[in-house]
Amino acid sequence: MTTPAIHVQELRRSYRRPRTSLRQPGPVVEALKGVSFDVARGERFGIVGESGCGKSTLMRLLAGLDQPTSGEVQVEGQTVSGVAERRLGFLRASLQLVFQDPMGSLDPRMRVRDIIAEPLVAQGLPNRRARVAELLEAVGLSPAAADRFPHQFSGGQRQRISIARALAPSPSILLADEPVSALDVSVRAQVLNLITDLVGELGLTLVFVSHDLSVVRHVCERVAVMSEGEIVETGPTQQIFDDPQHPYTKRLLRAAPSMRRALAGAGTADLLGDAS
Amino acid sequence: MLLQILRRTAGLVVSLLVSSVLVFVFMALLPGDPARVALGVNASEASVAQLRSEFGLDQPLLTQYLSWVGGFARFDLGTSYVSHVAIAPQIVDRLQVTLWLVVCSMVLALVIAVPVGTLMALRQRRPSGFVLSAVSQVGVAVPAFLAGILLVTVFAVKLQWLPANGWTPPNEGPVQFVRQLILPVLSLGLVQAAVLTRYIRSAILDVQREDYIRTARAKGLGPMEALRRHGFRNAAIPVVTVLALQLATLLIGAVVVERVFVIPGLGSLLLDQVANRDLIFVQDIVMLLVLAVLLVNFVVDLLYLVIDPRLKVATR
Amino acid sequence: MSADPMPRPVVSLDGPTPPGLGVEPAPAPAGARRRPGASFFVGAAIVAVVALMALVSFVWTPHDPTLVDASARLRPIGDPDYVLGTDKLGRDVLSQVLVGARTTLFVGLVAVGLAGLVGVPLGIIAAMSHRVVGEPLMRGMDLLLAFPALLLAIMFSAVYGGSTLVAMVAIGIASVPSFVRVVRSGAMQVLGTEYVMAARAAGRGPWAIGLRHVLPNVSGLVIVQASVSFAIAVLAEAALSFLGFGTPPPTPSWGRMLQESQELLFSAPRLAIVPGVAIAVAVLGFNLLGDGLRDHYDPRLEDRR
Amino acid sequence: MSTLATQARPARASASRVLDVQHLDVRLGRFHLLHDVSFSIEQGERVGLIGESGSGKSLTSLALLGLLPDDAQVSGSIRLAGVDKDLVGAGERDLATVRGRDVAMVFQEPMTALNPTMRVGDQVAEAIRVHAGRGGPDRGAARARAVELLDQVGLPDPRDAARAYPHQLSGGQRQRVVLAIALANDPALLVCDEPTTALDVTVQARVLDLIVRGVTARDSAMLFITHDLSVVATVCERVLVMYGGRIVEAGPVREVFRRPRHRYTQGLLAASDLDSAVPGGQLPTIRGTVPPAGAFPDGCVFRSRCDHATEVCATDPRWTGTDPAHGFACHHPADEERVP
Amino acid sequence: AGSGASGSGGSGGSGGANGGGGDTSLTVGLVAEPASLDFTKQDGAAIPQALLDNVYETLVTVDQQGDLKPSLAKSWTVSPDRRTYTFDLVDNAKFTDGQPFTAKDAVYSIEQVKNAWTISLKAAMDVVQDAKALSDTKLQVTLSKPSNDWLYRMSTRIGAMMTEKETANLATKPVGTGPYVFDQWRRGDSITLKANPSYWGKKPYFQQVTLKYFKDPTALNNALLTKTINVIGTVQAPESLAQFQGNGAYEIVEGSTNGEVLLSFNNGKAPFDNLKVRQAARYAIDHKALLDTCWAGHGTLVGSFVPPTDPWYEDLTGLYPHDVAKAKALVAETGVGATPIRLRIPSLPYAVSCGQVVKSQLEQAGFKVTLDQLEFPAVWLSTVFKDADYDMSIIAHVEPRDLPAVFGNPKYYTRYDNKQLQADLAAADSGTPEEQVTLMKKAARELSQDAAGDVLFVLPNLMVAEKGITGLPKNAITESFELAGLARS
Ligand SMILES: Nc1ncnc2c1ncn2[C@@H]1O[C@H](COP(=O)(O)OP(=O)(O)OP(=O)(O)O)[C@@H](O)[C@H]1O
Ligand SMILES: Nc1ncnc2c1ncn2[C@@H]1O[C@H](COP(=O)(O)OP(=O)(O)OP(=O)(O)O)[C@@H](O)[C@H]1O
Ligand SMILES: [Mg+2]
Ligand SMILES: [Mg+2]
Repeated sequence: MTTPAIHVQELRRSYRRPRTSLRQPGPVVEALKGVSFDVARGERFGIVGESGCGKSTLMRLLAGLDQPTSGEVQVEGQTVSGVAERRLGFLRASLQLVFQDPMGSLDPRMRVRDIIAEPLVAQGLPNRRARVAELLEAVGLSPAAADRFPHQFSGGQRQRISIARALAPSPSILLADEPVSALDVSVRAQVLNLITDLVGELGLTLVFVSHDLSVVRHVCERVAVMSEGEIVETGPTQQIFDDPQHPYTKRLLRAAPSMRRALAGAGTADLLGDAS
Repeated sequence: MLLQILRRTAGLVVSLLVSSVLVFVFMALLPGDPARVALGVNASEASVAQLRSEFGLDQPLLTQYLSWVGGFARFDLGTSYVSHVAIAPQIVDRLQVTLWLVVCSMVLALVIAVPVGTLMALRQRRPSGFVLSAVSQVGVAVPAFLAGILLVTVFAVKLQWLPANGWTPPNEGPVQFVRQLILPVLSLGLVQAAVLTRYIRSAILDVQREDYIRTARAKGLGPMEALRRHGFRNAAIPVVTVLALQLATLLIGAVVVERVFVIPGLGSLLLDQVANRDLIFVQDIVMLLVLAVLLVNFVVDLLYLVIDPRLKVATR
Repeated sequence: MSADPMPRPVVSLDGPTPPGLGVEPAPAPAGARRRPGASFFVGAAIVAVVALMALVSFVWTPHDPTLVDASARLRPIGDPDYVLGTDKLGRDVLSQVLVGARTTLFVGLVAVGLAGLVGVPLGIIAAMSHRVVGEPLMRGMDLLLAFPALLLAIMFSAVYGGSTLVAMVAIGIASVPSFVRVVRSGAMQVLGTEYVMAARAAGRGPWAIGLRHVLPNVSGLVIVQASVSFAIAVLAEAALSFLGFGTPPPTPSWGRMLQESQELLFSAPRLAIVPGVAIAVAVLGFNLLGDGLRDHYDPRLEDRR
Repeated sequence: MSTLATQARPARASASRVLDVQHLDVRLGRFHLLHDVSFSIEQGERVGLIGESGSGKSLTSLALLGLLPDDAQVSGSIRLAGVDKDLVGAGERDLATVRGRDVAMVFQEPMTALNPTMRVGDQVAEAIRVHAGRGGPDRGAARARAVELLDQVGLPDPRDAARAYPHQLSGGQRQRVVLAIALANDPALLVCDEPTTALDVTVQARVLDLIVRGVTARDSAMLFITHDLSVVATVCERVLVMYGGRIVEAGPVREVFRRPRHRYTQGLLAASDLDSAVPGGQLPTIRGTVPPAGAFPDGCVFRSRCDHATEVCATDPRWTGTDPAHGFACHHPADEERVP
Repeated sequence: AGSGASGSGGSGGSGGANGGGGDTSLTVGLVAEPASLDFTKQDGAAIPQALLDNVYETLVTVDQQGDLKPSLAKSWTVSPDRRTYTFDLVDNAKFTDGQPFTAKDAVYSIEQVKNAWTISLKAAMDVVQDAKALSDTKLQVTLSKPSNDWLYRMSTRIGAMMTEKETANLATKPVGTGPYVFDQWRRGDSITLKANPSYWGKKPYFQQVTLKYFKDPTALNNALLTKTINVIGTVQAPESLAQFQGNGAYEIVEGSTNGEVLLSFNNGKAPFDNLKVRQAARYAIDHKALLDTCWAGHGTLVGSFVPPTDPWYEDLTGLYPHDVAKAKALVAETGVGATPIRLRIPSLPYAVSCGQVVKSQLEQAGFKVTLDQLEFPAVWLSTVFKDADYDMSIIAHVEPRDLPAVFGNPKYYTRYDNKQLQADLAAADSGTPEEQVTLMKKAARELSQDAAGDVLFVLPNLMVAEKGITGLPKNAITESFELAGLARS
């Protein structure tokens, strides 16, 4: 087997809250409590879990935007954790991010052209103009979009810009942190189609974070279920959905309302697990 | 909570020490030898030297600083270089005067600004709100001393309703005290009211946009009622800050109005002593003003702990 | 998230100063960018007029504003030679008002320029390195806030002699904390956004982020703060001139014209009214402009979809 | 209170009709935001209102509580059972007595819907006392009742919880407090505007369950706004589909979701149905995005995004169906047989 | 002799009968508040203005005509060598703490000036060789050389008679033999004096006099307009007199002072060490226009450094008439127009106002002038007065008979070193009174011709009072504001 695209070993990250009492130091929040997993090249890997379980923290560590308390992150065989940000050039070229908030992830004072070109500028890549035009076309935006500002676009279009920016340096890995959570269903479908298309065409490795099980199921081949800073269950998507092992996974699956079940007569009581 | 108080107290002490050094160093830079100014230009070197040693001006700066700070801590503010009398009672005297003026003006400002600011916010899109807003904008743009001059011209000189200026301590002539206080309090208070009105208006507008006001209205509270029960306390947080800061800075800021109305307040005292180059006196007044600002901020910080329960536990 | 839960006023107030607030939240149709409102246009117009007066005064004034002419003392408004009359030294009031606009702008530019040049970088640095540099810096700013502008101006004038520049440097220094606060909290917000995260992921270094992302995105706040501080500086100059610490003669200044007009308040009230109105209108203009810009830039009002 | 004496419902409406909205039109500034919205809700009925962002759902709910901005121009009629005045055009004082008593609301954002400086128990008690009038419970009794309500909405340790400030509670807990406030006076109608959008699925499940139980226990009617179709399917019996400030389709959930007739409903359902899509494959979409206010086309509002639009769509589509509660407005409705 | 603040108060002369009814308390509005009450250690004109002749008395005093007349000394004789003075003192004067005033107190007072005083004015006492009490009422003072000036100076603050017992309280509770007792000082506001019930001389009409201080001339005017005060002791804004003129409720007193407003030149260095430059400046100034614009036409044009109330006064305005052409020619000749002249003025109303006029007028004659306003007293005193770091300045010299002090001492800030003039002044001081007048006239003319400075004008004594206040002195030619003579009709 070749080196995995991403290798995560016993990753921990804790935050210290400010102290509230004279006697004790501030409480420590363990956002990640020893997470390990591998993502193979070309794999579409999903991470699901509820709010605050540490998904975004994990993403930041993968992207080298934060340092773990302990543990290791390797991307394409190279260590990312503990490396100073300015020495992460290799990572910037091979791994890019798409965020949740379609407005908040685009600098409102920059033109779309500059936004998309930013990774190119930062990494000193040539032919920016042509590349920007190429990317705009790839995400289904007109070339005229390059001269406009983010606020002149709808949520779905902004997410396309965000994706274009992520693809600019031709990365091999794409991290997507809840990329469709803020979108309407109709637009969500458009963006999901775009992501799956691009990932397929470019042969990208995709790490896709979401709290929405049905989305992960649609997009990913393999999925990790996170709860309170830990991965409680990992496996092929279909298997996890059809035959969840961990009680948390079961509860999560049951709690998600489903059109099919509802039309079959399920009510709110059926969403609740035995646990509650 | 206790931790918060302790932390802020420690902060206050450090700030005071640092500012005392700043004030001292700054004063040491003042040109014009205080002894020479006190003695007149033709004084002999000998008599200047004598006065310098009398006031310890020939000591090393560090010694001078320590003895000053030490004295300040015991509220022994020393003796004036110029008039040779104790400083503390004079400052207390002047401070009382300024406090009357400032506190009365702030009360007046509040009495005007709270209802008017609220009304402006509630009537934001109606003509009455627009008119009030315009009036307050103009009020903010008028320097307080100009307002004072206009008030004197109209109410004292032309109409002869009130004295143009002067100051009588309340215990020496309560009626005269009040009559003399009215115009200065008006000129300071009206301008402050204009300033405060705009803060209150915007604080109320901010609060009104909050979801919890909508929740309150959805409960069945009328707009005023919702504002009264849920808005004011939350709006109070930014307003109290401004109010406190204004109060503290007005101790010196009132000087222009003191000048117009010939009121022997703290600001005027400072100007006189700067002119006299009564170094130690100036130093004491400046330090006192700084102390006042820091103390007021300290109190406001504590007040926040009371107003805003979120701050009791420092979660963020 | 900002580590500064305490709401602090944006301006430090010395006596009568314009408010730092004045948000005019009009409902914005989501998606549509807000257009500046009436207060912006009125404010901008007033400021433009002041600027124009100052510019015109460089090339033309009806008379030499400092020329004393005993034969033309105390001419009334509407005099054929002197549109706004003359003062007790026989100087043309209109010319002085025109040149005074220069002083007013100078005053504001010095104070605001200084506060901005010092405050904006400090604010950004405080936000970007907020544990190491930021915290001590902000404590320092709190301390500076304890020295009211007027107090600083008096102390500075005593040390360095009373001049417009000295007074305005003092006012500028006193305004630094407000700039630092505003910029820092704005910068903290910007630094917490996903686009900064994206820029880091793209490989941008801290300098580029500070310059390309933080600075442009706090510029709105800075402009608002600047126009409010401008108004404060103009008022402060008037107050200082009244106290004798402001612009020294013979430089024409509205504050000093007002102060000089005092003794003639009864016989020639126009001499007080003209500069008084000029000051009030200019301050009003800057305040309105600030309010208008604030509406325009208020992040809460921007594009909520 | 005296102005709004309880009265027999108008004869035509069935005895159990709680809400009757007729030809509701809302304009704000130069935008015409709601067009001729008519619907009604019976006692004990749970009705869903769905549509994409910007289609006018929140405006409708705010209109029901008379909480539209001051400068909104509203026409049409909104009648509530037990209230003898039309809520459209009613004065602020009349509306205030209705709000919270006859119609209550649960808002989307539990983080901000509560006053941060007031204990949550007091906020619930306030909702009780506002409408209690003179003979109502005193402060203590109201507090006790508040604790009871907090217990009913499933807050653990309701007594302690009542003394907490909002920031000390989690998002789900806060939303339960909001629910307790809404249910405090047993309102005839509960309006929920995306009450669980900000919550996690497991928490959402519990809150949804509590809402449904709360309204069932009180036999209240409910208008439930969301853009999550499966939530509507789970919670509601009937659904209204809104687009461009109009109701484009209405009917029982099972019918509408199984056999959507309006092309918009059809597209929405298809796009959200990830379960039946091929994993990793293409999803059906609606092209384009919701236009901003004022930019909807005339005639059929959906025609700018509809694959079936023809020239005839430039004219207003007729409402097809027996009554406002059941039907659609589309020139080219989907085939009745198609089941998604 | 330091140059004091603008215009001093008036001095009460004789007269002012205790007549008429009405209130026996009076409030006088003044401008400069003293910084201390101790004029032995603190310079400044405000302290003697309040205390001299009211609380403290001197052996001799000066009348409205500028002549010496008896006070605590009933009479005096001068020895033929003009060095020994024998004073015959009044026998019924008492200090307000109850002790009688005797020749011993006079000796003590004179010796204190020589030994304990620190202000520069004490130098006038240096000439005293010896003072002794011949009896309780006989005082003999021997000078080291004859000096007309000494006796004159004995009418100023250095001649104030004090008692040894109260030396410690000079700053807080001055005690003298005068018609008034110091009552209280509300700092920043006012000083209150009460009539001395056991005064040896004629009892004053007003039982209580409050001296109220106003930094702002407009406030001072308003105070009179609203009856907060009864008298404006010094009008600081002559333009504002208009509002009192033609109003029956007020009376305006206009007289002279000995405050010469001097446009001083730094004679010690270029360019004003050049006579032609000085002359150019004098020709450039249009004194009439200047007086009209900056002091509303009130005041006297004199043309020399002698006020009209001095015995050796001569109108010398004709020496340098306003002549721009001549001025321009001189400017061109000397090339002084090439470099800017620093006109460094104190921040005092008359100086600020005149400074701008002077600047404008000089510039019309081809000078280049930069106007610096220096804070008064601190900065102006140290920069101009002490270090002579200036080219021109404007200040009112308000001390009486101060020509020798200002131009007789080359170290003085005018840096005027003229040996002939110095000799003349010395001779005048030691000569007979007649010789004194002749020699002083000569000196004044010489000074004016040499353009050692330009006296812009002599400050007027301007007072405004409620109708019915009598006894206000027309001229203010002493250091004091004498209150005893005031009454209400
Ligand atoms: N900078 C920080 N300081 C302190 N605590 C933090 C910080 N960042 C994250 N946390 C805490 O770490 C935990 C995990 O946070 P994270 O943002 O990774 O969650 P998440 O799964 O992405 O949640 P969400 O779905 O809400 O985005 C949370 O409890 C959070 O409060
Ligand atoms: N105060 C207002 N002034 C002008 N337009 C408004 C105002 N409030 C809402 N709108 C517009 O009305 C339309 C409907 O808004 P509404 O909030 O009802 O949508 P929604 O269906 O609730 O959407 P969401 O799912 O985002 O909550 C939108 O286009 C919005 O921009
Ligand atoms: Mg997250
Ligand atoms: Mg909505």
